[in-house]
Amino acid sequence: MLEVVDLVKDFGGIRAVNRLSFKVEENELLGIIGPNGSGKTTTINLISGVLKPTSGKIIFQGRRIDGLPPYEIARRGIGRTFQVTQVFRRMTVLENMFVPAYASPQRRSDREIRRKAMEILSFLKIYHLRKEYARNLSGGQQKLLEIGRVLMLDPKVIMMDEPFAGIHPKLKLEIHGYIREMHREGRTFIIISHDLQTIFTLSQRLIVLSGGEKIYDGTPEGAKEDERVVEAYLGE
Amino acid sequence: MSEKGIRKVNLAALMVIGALALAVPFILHSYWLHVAIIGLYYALLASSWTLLAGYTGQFSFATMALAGISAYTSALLVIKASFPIWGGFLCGIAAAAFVGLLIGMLVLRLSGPYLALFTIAFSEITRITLNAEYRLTRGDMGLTVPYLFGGIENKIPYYYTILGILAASLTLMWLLLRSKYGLFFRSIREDEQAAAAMGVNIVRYKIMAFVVSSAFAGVAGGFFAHYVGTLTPNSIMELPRMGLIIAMAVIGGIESLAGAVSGALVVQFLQEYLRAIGMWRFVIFGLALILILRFSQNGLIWPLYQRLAGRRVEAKTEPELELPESPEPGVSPGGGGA
Amino acid sequence: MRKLFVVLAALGLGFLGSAAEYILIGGVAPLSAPGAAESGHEMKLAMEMAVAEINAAGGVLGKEIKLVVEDTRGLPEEGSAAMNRLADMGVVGVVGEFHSAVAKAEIEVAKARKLPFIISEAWADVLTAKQYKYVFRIAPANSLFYTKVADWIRAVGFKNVVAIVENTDWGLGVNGVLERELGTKPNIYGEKVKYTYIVAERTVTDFTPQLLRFKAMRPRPDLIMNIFTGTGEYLIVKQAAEIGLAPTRETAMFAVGTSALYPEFWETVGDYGLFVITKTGYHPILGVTPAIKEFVSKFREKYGRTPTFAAMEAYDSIYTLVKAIEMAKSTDPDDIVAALEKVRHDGVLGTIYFSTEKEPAWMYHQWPGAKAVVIQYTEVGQKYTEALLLWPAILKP
Amino acid sequence: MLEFYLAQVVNGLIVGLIYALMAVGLSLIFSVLKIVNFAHGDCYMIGGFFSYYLATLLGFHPIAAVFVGMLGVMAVGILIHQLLLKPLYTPKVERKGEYAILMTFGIGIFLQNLAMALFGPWTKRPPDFIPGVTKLGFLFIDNNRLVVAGVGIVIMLVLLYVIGRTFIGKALRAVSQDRDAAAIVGVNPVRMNLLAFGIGVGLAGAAGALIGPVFLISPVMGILPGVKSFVIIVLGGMGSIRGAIIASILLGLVESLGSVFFLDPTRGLAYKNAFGVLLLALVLLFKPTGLFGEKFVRLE
Repeated sequence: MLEVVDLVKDFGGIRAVNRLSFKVEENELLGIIGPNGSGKTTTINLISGVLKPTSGKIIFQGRRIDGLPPYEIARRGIGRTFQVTQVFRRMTVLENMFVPAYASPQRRSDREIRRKAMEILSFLKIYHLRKEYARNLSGGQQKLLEIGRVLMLDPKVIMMDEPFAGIHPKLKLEIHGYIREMHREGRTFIIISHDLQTIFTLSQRLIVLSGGEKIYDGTPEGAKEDERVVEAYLGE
Repeated sequence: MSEKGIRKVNLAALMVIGALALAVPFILHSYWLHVAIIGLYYALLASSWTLLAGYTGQFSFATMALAGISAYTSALLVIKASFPIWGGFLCGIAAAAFVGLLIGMLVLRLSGPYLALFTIAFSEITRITLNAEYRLTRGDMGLTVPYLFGGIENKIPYYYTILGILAASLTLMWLLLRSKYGLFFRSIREDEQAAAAMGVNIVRYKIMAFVVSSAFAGVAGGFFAHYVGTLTPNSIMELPRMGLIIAMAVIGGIESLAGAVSGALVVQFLQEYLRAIGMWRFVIFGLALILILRFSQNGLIWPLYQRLAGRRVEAKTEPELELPESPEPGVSPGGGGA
Repeated sequence: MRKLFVVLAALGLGFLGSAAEYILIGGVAPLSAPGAAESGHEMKLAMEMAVAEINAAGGVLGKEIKLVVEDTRGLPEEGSAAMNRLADMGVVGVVGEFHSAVAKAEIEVAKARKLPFIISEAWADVLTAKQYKYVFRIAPANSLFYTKVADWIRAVGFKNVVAIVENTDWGLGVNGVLERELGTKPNIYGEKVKYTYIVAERTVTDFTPQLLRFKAMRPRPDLIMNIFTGTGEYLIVKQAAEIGLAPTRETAMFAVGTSALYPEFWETVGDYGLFVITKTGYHPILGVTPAIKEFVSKFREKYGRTPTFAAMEAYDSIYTLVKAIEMAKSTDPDDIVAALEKVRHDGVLGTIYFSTEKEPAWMYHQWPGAKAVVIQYTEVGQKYTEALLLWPAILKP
Repeated sequence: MLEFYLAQVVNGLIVGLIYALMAVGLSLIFSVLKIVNFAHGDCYMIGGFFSYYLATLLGFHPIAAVFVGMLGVMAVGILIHQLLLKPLYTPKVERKGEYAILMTFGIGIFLQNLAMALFGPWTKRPPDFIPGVTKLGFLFIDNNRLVVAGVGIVIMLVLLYVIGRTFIGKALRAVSQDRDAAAIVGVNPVRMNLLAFGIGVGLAGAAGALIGPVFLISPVMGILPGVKSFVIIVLGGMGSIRGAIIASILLGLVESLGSVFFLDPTRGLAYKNAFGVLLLALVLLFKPTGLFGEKFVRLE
């Protein structure tokens, strides 16, 4: 479904991502881990179009998407969340939800959009906050709103950058549950995390990056025994 | 108070203000009518600036320069090419919108202080050029422009014209801002990166905001040219005048059209009313600007009204995107994903 | 809200209620930036002095005169607003103004609101050339005055004249007259006068590059016309002297702006002001009328500075207007205009009267009696009234 | 003709030095606080008035007045920072970028109008540093300009020494590169902001005070130099002090020579003030990192 081929990204003289290749199949739940500076967030930024790759290809549903602007990639069905929550602070929860829906090239009636927003907000249990300004929400609620907003895009692939960082354990569990559920509904996930424990239990497949290169690609269980992975983490 | 109640209060207030506005020529005479006309002209400029700065987050200092471009385009076409005034007026608006388009395209990569610096530079270049090319523009000697209604003996037609223009412009801006485009503008203001990640074509909508705002600045400029009758570059586009417009919008409330309009009218009337204290009134406005920014970043007049009207300030600084909750087929103005 | 408007309006028209007890006269002048506030203030002082004197002598038509001077800031729309404000207050006539662009907007209001308006110190030909019924002018028209300055330039025999011109109504107007006059007529030796000019923003503070260019010109210019007022005028004098360009044996410096007559001139340019040439509309050598002597000493006593041409014009404007009111025995604008067309007032500057000739166009309602005097400072700190007279020319109607 | 060009170059260099004093202050503020001080031109103006009144009313020696005036402007800067800019670094202020632009712009409006109301619109001339003209061969240079250049160079050298060699300089640079990291190693970023802002506007004040006898002072004297120092810091790369100095000299030369070599010489001077802003617009569009490729710093 999504394929990355020989992806390279240089910042000045520093190579952040080096000849990275991997494939994501439909309805997969892929985790990407790696020590600080291993190129995880850069990879997500490259796929979502925030950064342009120095070389290499990104193919989504049979078409190259590298070089497309971020909004175009979003419209094609790749949604993302950010490491530091980026909600539209001075807009209400509902308005946050409407932005992706109205930006989408699909024609949907206002009624449909509204119903869908309501559904998603109920699903995430923040329906009661729908008229609040996003900036008045707690950090955890903002995180949930961000997830809800991505869902409004109706994306085929959802990329999440550190969804579990710095949140209450209870909420962590909650988000964990939501991801599972959305995955069951057939969505594809790419999740970056520092939180090894959560990602090991959540993901079906794990990619480990170190120094911008892929050093492991396989089951989560296998990663724990892989020498290079252990070395990368211990060597830090 | 319920939302419906609020809407009633707002509607009532709007009707009272509308009735008052229509009655002004019967209450005020010549000079104060002139003050009112200029106040409405500033209100249009302040709201066009708010559309760009307050809603879309693009802090441009070029509003007055664009008004000036429109004013000079219209005036010169009427004088040198014998266009009818309405023809010059429309061309002026088109010119402002076109220059707005160019600026919008040029400044895509610039944000925050860079955009402010670029637009200051643009304004200065425009002003200096209009002064330097005095053979065409007559620079500071003043370009004599035909009046909209032949003369200025009777100011009432001018008053109703600018009132009508302002009402129409505000309605258009309001419709735009409460449609999906307004949603996109605000999402760009809040977080460009996130807006792009949500599928918003930020390039297109940023440019659109520049074009729309410039066009309205152009409307104001065109009216001004054919109202004052004598144009000089300094009387439209010197930097302190841009500062006045910004002060008006900030004092009124930078994030709403109503705030910008009320700020413009209040400051304009105070400016006339406090004439006796001379330069000190500008010192007071400067101080007010600083204090309001420091202690009430969302402005003074509009939030105050909102508090009086009984709704929480937070919930009203933005026009809400109202969509029908019932299954009846409703259309949101201008929206609908088309 | 409605109440508020009424209150505002009432306060704005505060003077109106008492119009019956005195006669209200309006003044317009630039009192703050970006206008030429120095001159504006001087005019205001002179107007106030005239009104105080007239009132002390019993006023006019048995009533006291009240003067309201409005700030026009050098901006046309402010001028037009000020005129309207004055009309609303119920003034019977208006005097003053310094900037031609502003006066141009003001005469439209004078025409629209039927306000007799005596322009004191705005020189553009167009102001009277429009031949509006209610508009009169004491200040000389540019063509009237600078033709005479051009005569002097030709009479001395200058050949290479360069000018630095401020891009304002006044600067460009002066430049236009000089270009026309010097371009079409030869100098005293029958040679063609080469006139070149450079236009600049009033905000420019460093003229050195252009002045250096003049210095490098071959043949070197023999006269620099410094067509600036205020800061710019002083800076050009200063910087031209600093680089050894003018005033020197090869090149003379003519500071055209009125600011060269102010005491600030010497405070600012110091020694560099020596041998600078300038012009004025008044010089004692032309005959110190008692009126002038009296005016100058009264003004000095009251305000501590020597009045210039602008002050005298403003002062005479008030007196002329009042005299016309007296003649008309009415404050009706049309009666006042009729009286102004016939008035002869022995003022500070001479006998003020207004031409009704329509050819040349700017002569209509123009006082044709203005004198153009070219003077040169021969001592540092010299008062302009003591400067050396270079070119007396008494203009005949 | 050579003499002519040389004279132009010398003039451009001196004017450039004056610009440099101002622009370096603006650049320092930007590099540490990450804001553009839109009131910079007005700080320059109050520097001019402070030293004018110190010299004329209190009888200070003109050069002493410059330094005392500079301290006065620093005090004003400290006041502005503590009352109006410090909240920028607390969560109390939302939309920091917007706040910084509008606030500094508002301060500028306030100061300019205050000066107009207090001092009147008149142009004033502070006393000469050293009256007269120095003749160097065929070159004529006003002594005041020589003093401006000399004092300007001294101030600049002291500044470069402080920033390059002292602990305070290191702390300032640390904050400008990474606030959080600097805080971790024990530098108080807010205090560094205060210091940078004080020094920055102080430099503008010194420039205004120095320029008094050369270009005269008035309440609106700051508008153009303000715009020009924006031009310079963009040319030199936002936040780069070295870049600001080079760009200042460059702008001085461009203006000096540009108004002479303009296509239509009768209008060269009319466009003089446009050259700089035109350069600014072009650089922002085509090389927003500035001519010397320093890092592009984003606000927030």
